[in-house]
Amino acid sequence: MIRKMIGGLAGTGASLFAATAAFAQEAAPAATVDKGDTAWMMVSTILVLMMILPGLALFYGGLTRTKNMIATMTQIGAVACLAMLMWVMFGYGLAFGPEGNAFISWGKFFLSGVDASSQAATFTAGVEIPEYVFICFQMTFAAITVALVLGSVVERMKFSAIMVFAAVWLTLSYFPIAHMVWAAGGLFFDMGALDFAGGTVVHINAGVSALVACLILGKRIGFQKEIMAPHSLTMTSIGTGLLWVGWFGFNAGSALEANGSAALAMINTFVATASAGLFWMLAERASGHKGSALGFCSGIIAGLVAVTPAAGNSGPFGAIVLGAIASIVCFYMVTIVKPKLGYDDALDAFGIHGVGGIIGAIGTAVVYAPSLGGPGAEDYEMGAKLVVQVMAVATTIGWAAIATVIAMYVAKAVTGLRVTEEVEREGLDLGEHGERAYNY
Amino acid sequence: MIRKMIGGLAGTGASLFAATAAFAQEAAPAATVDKGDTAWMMVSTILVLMMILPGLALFYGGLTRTKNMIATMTQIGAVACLAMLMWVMFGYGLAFGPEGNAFISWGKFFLSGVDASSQAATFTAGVEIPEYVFICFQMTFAAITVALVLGSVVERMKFSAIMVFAAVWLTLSYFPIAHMVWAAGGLFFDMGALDFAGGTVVHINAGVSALVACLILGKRIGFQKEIMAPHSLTMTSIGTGLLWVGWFGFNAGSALEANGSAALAMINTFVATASAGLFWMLAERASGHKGSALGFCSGIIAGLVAVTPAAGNSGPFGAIVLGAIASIVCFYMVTIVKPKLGYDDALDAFGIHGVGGIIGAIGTAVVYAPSLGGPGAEDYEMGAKLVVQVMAVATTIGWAAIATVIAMYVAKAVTGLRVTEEVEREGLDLGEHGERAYNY
Amino acid sequence: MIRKMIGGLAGTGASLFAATAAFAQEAAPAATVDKGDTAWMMVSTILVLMMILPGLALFYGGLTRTKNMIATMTQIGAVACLAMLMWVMFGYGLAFGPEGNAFISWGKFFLSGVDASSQAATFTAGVEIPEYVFICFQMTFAAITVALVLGSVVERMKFSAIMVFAAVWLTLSYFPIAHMVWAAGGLFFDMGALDFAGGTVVHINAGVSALVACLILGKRIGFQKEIMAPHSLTMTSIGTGLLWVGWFGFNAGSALEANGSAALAMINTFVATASAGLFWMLAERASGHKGSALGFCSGIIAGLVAVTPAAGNSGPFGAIVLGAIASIVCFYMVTIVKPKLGYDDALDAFGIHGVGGIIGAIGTAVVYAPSLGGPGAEDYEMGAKLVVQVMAVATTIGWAAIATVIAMYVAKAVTGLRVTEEVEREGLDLGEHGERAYNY
Amino acid sequence: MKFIIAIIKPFKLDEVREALSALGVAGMTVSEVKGFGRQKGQTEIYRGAEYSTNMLPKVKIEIAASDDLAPQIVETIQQAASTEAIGDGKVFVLDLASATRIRTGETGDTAL
Amino acid sequence: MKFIIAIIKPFKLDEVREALSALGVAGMTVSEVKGFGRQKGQTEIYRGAEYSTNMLPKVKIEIAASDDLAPQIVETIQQAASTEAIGDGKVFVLDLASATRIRTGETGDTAL
Amino acid sequence: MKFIIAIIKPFKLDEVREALSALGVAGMTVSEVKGFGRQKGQTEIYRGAEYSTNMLPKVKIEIAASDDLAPQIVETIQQAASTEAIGDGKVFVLDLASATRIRTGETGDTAL
Ligand SMILES: Nc1ncnc2c1ncn2[C@@H]1O[C@H](COP(=O)(O)OP(=O)(O)O)[C@@H](O)[C@H]1O
Ligand SMILES: Nc1ncnc2c1ncn2[C@@H]1O[C@H](COP(=O)(O)OP(=O)(O)O)[C@@H](O)[C@H]1O
Ligand SMILES: Nc1ncnc2c1ncn2[C@@H]1O[C@H](COP(=O)(O)OP(=O)(O)O)[C@@H](O)[C@H]1O
Repeated sequence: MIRKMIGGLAGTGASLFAATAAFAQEAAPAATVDKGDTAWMMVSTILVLMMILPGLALFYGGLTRTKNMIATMTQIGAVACLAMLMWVMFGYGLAFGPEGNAFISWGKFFLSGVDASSQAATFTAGVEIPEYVFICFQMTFAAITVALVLGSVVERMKFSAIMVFAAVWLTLSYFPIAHMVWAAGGLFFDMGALDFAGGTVVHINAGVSALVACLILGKRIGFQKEIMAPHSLTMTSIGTGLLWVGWFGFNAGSALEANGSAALAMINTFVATASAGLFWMLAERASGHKGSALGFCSGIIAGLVAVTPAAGNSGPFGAIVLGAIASIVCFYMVTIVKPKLGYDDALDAFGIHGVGGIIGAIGTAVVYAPSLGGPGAEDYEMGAKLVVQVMAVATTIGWAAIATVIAMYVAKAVTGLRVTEEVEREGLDLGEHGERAYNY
Repeated sequence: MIRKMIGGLAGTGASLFAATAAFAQEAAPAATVDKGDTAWMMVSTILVLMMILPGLALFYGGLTRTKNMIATMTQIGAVACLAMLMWVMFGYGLAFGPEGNAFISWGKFFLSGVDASSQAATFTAGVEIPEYVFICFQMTFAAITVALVLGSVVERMKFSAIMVFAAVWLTLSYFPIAHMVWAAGGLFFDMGALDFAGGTVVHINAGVSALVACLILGKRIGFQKEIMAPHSLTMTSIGTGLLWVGWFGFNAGSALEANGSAALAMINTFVATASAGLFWMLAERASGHKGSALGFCSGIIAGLVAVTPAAGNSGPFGAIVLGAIASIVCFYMVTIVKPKLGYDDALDAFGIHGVGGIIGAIGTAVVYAPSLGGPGAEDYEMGAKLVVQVMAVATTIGWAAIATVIAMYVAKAVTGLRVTEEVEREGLDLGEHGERAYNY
Repeated sequence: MIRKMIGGLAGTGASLFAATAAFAQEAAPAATVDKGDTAWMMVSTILVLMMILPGLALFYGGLTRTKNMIATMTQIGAVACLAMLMWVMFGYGLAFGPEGNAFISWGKFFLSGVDASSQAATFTAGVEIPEYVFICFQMTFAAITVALVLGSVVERMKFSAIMVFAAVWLTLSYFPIAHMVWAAGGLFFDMGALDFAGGTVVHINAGVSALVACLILGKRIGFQKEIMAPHSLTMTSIGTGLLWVGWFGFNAGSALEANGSAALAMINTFVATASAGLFWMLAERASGHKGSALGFCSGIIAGLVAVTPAAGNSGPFGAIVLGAIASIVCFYMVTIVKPKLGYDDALDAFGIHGVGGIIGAIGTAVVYAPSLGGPGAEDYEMGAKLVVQVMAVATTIGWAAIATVIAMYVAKAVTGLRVTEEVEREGLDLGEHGERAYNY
Repeated sequence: MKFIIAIIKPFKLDEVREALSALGVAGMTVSEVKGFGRQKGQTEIYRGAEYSTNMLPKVKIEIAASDDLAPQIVETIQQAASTEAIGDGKVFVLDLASATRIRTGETGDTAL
Repeated sequence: MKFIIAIIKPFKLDEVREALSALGVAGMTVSEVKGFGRQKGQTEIYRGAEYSTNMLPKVKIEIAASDDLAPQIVETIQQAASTEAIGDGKVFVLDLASATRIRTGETGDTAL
Repeated sequence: MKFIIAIIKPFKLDEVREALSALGVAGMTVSEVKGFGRQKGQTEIYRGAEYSTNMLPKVKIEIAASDDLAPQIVETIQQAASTEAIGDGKVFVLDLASATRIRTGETGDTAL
């Protein structure tokens, strides 16, 4: 059995538990693995995979035009695969390696020293899970995050450019930020930032990167002129359902145990989402339109994003309010602000993941308060925590933006970045992959 | 740790265990939570969500015409969200609150007093699960039940009317019947009615309500004149598969533990369903037609419905026979009786959930017999149990019918109930939501 | 509690553990059931069902032409149902019965003597799971294997012929081979063949049978003349995602416990697959074409097939290499060799499951070596194991081929095997089931 | 012979077909089209992107008919397809130079 | 010039195209249509609701051709598309007043 | 009256419609078609099966117009739809014998 000092020490979740966990790590002589935890964490890992394929692939794919459907799905699948391979080669080492500083770690490259009997700590003293499970669980987070970024650049970016971008971006943005948030010794972790399941590292990171990437890439031909209606809201709806289902692996899995904390994350992931789904439709009605199916789906995602950092850090009614607020703000962002600013974040990766993530991260400091039904201690100081949260958010935004600029320009240098006008018109399915999504 | 006297005392399942559970509740000083149970119940809860979104949304949506696809999916999603919010506000209290009588309970409104360390009893003395998990599991049952009702009223009922109907119906029909069936002290629970996973409260309740609702609402324009073929049996088939997969959460999850009783429910949910799927196709052949894909899917659902009350209350071969009978009866009901009666239960919510549920509830008293391989005790008296089952069924039918009448007329008063003829012709997707499901 | 001597003694997986398990079986007086294991195995079982419906149904269905979509999906569903019923009647007895020889077992027909309290052994001494769970888990393997075979014969074989074929084939091919591989006392099991999750019994068996079946059945009208492009790569992609997700039940579930061995199988099932998905696209590029979406999906499946026998028998980097090799070989087989040979394996059941399965089975003997990061013991002799693996593969090929010939000719005698030319042209959806998959 | 092209509202197809049947018109060819005209379409909105096309789903019917029958066909369609609301569509008549039945090679009126 | 409209069985499209190619016809426009005629369609049943339309999938080919070539085109189509079974379809010929190639603005026979 | 049939590249539809609107053409009927011609299509490959059809997606516009307006319509389409690349399409003009507005029964130019 291999014990690790940094990586795996504390996996994911509310860092307030960290001190306890760290303490236990040294004191407890015989950490045990509960098969119930192992079962739950394997399930959670699988659920996050289902979020990517087919979940996100359908959610995003349905929103594109027919001619780009299969290209979008394949981009998502391929960057996820790339992330998995990079993760076991060096990503895990950079994020959760045994040696390191506030920004990055190292060691355990190519999973050296890890085998089927290795264990990783949880937040409870003396409770561990198989390290391979921890590695897999975290691997799926890397995979979905890079896939989320693609939401802003679909329908015009070369497949090869996407692969190069993904490789650079994971290395410069995801692995370090994951280290900062989740590894003991990481910058945000040591600041005590609250991020139960990855609001910062997944959603703000992906959302901001998506915004920067689409600004560099430029708009789609015909943007705001031609009709670019979603080719299949049916697919988007299926994707929405699967994302919600899978998100329980994301959020409740981030407890790392099958316990009351996971149960709290679960109930919040239900009610915040339900609230957000309905509130987006209400916001549509309030602004004089019909409540729409895509609005419902968008609200669901906004709620899931917002509740991610708060999942185990809020009471159910705090989560309901948080979901509602995130939904309404994202609605205005996506339907009113974006068209005015005129950037082409094709599938609103920034508008929902970026904006929803920021609201969630900051809102978590609020709903954490015991006076609002949150699980914070009696002496919880909201003001101080708000400052910490804002600092973590701001750092993430800056870091992600810079990393994205580098990754996009590397991709441009290597591949040329954008498909030709002809391919863009004809669709990436035919032009980049030589196929049609549908041959009815 | 909070102990509850009624709600959560006994969650779901074969009420014969109730006496034991109740006894244990008082005696056992230190109830423990097994992480294996917690993991299993979290998975089961997630599976029931997957039944709704995307499962039922696809099953129902595929059966509608193209122009109503996304409206149908959104109706299902939105009432499910509404049910979740109502559940944590007062539904849980009305069904499983600490105080109450045979028809309803109260207390624990807004989940007061529940936190991450609260526990809920199972059927085994001294074994508990986190109460949040129990709340979530039961929450998904409320959500799917109200969504099932919509099967009869799609393609013509206003979205706003559906939301009003759902709110009233959940309050008047679902919460009380859930209390009667599953809470210790509830009417059917105390009668000793057998209902492992909700044949009465979910399927009979939803099916009968669907029938009453569509009678009040009236037929679709062009019913039995125009072609109303399912727009995508592909979607219906996907939905069927996901419903079957998710139903294991429903049925095996109703054991509340990861134990032999869950395993029994699992094997029955496999074989009854397999039998029912094939027997519907055989019934089609026997009546001179081709065995059809929709027939296969319909049989699968009929089998799942029928085995719901019997899941842990039957041996596998009893379940196979029960599935076959339910399938054949539903086949005749849907293809021969319904067209003659001429009511427009658009997606056969009554024909399959209502009829299949009644057969399942009554049949459970038969297959429970040890002489037929069921888990009943040696001295099991089938006749007496049959009377109990019939009484529970009859009461549910009456209660649901009355609640539905009230809910539909409230919805009519508030919203007008039906879309205009123009919207109905053009489709609810455009008319109610301003979208098209497909823009190929 | 019922203890069994052969069936259930050792369920699935690396037979090297067998000695230990067998020993423990006799010595251990009080085998216990861990609820974490039970939860995990129930989840795994459900995941394998999801692989079939909707997973495989979509993967295969999307590859067919529109006019055969729903027929393909229904064929898969119906043979799976048939397999489930046959399994509980006599399949389990033939494969895991209490009495038997190297080729077949008997006893426990109609699950006699099994009830909710029966237990089945795992690979760890003193650790058991509910026997119903073991029965269900194995049942899903039988169901998916027969469904896989259909990949070569779709679009032209009668529904009735498929049902007859399935019944005979399961009896003659699947049940005996499952016994040989997985039951203590089975031929391959006693040879010490490595097959963690069914590379031989599932993939080689299905793939070879598919090849033989399509040779007997003949080509589709218009094969290599008319356009037979997949009607919906979207559906195929969804199916691919669900197959990957479900495959964790298949592979990690085959550990029979929620332990480190399952965790190893899990990480391998991630990385081998990711590698294979990308390497297929690279192989396409290397041969002068665009990397395609269908190529990506095909690579995913090839990787999953190849890693099946190796899942718990390899280190992650051995798995990555194995996935890459399988992907490249299957690519050449499917795109270059097959068109030359000119047989009509419509959906490449042989090209991917057969070929990938053989590479996986033989490759497992290589990656098992501790020098390559595998879990083999220090004194592992690769040469000897290679001989064993080749023998197991060769026997499976021969056995499956003969069984398929018999099953196809029985089906021909009873039903006539092929649909009329007219039905084939018009599509099996209309001709065999009287429906259209899509009525847009 | 005449070649008649009618653009109608989709839900009127069945009524038109029945009326034509009654007239003895056995064959016709139908396709789905989009129509632009005076009738305005629904506005669709997807996340703030508003599309208010007046491209509306219509059905096109093509009928080859003998010179005698053509006027009655036009009239029948006009009556059966009318809802007296905007967007009901048009009937166009072109001269048809020849018609051949593929199965038999027959030409002229008997080919219809 | 002539404007030829042929309605054929979908699976005959490739054969017809090849035959026309051999004749030197380079361009044509194809669409999916539904045909009503003597040929009867399959009955579909969905949960007891029986639909026996005789609306059958057909393919429509449109070809603008010079007056010289038109008769040969009609004959070629008629032969290539025939299965001698009911429902093989029709070939209609209309007079074409003018043709313009969009790319170049050429008109008349050279535009085809 | 004339019956104008134009085959154009799909992404040109909006431009053509706007140009025709400016000309005062209020109504038209549009359908999706596949075109064969000189323009070559993309090659598709599915697991080694290569399909290189030159069947390309096009849009067909049908407009009934008065004799006066017809020439201008043809010219406008030709200009708006041109990309000067192969595959831009064609405009065909046929004589239209009669036109009827279903809603009102009006015929002739006023029906358009
Ligand atoms: N000039 C035209 N040429 C071809 N089709 C036309 C023309 N004008 C109208 N149409 C078709 O007729 C349909 C109905 O026309 P519209 O102007 O909306 O109403 P109405 O027929 O009642 O005057 C249109 O949607 C279009 O398909
Ligand atoms: N009068 C007509 N006008 C236009 N299309 C027709 C007409 N009659 C038949 N068709 C088309 O030709 C197809 C074949 O006609 P049908 O009567 O079934 O067989 P056949 O051509 O062998 O006589 C029909 O499906 C329809 O599309
Ligand atoms: N003789 C024809 N009859 C009908 N349609 C034609 C004919 N020739 C071409 N077309 C249509 O015009 C489109 C463009 O023709 P093509 O030869 O590719 O290019 P271009 O119009 O630039 O010469 C074709 O795809 C087809 O739809």
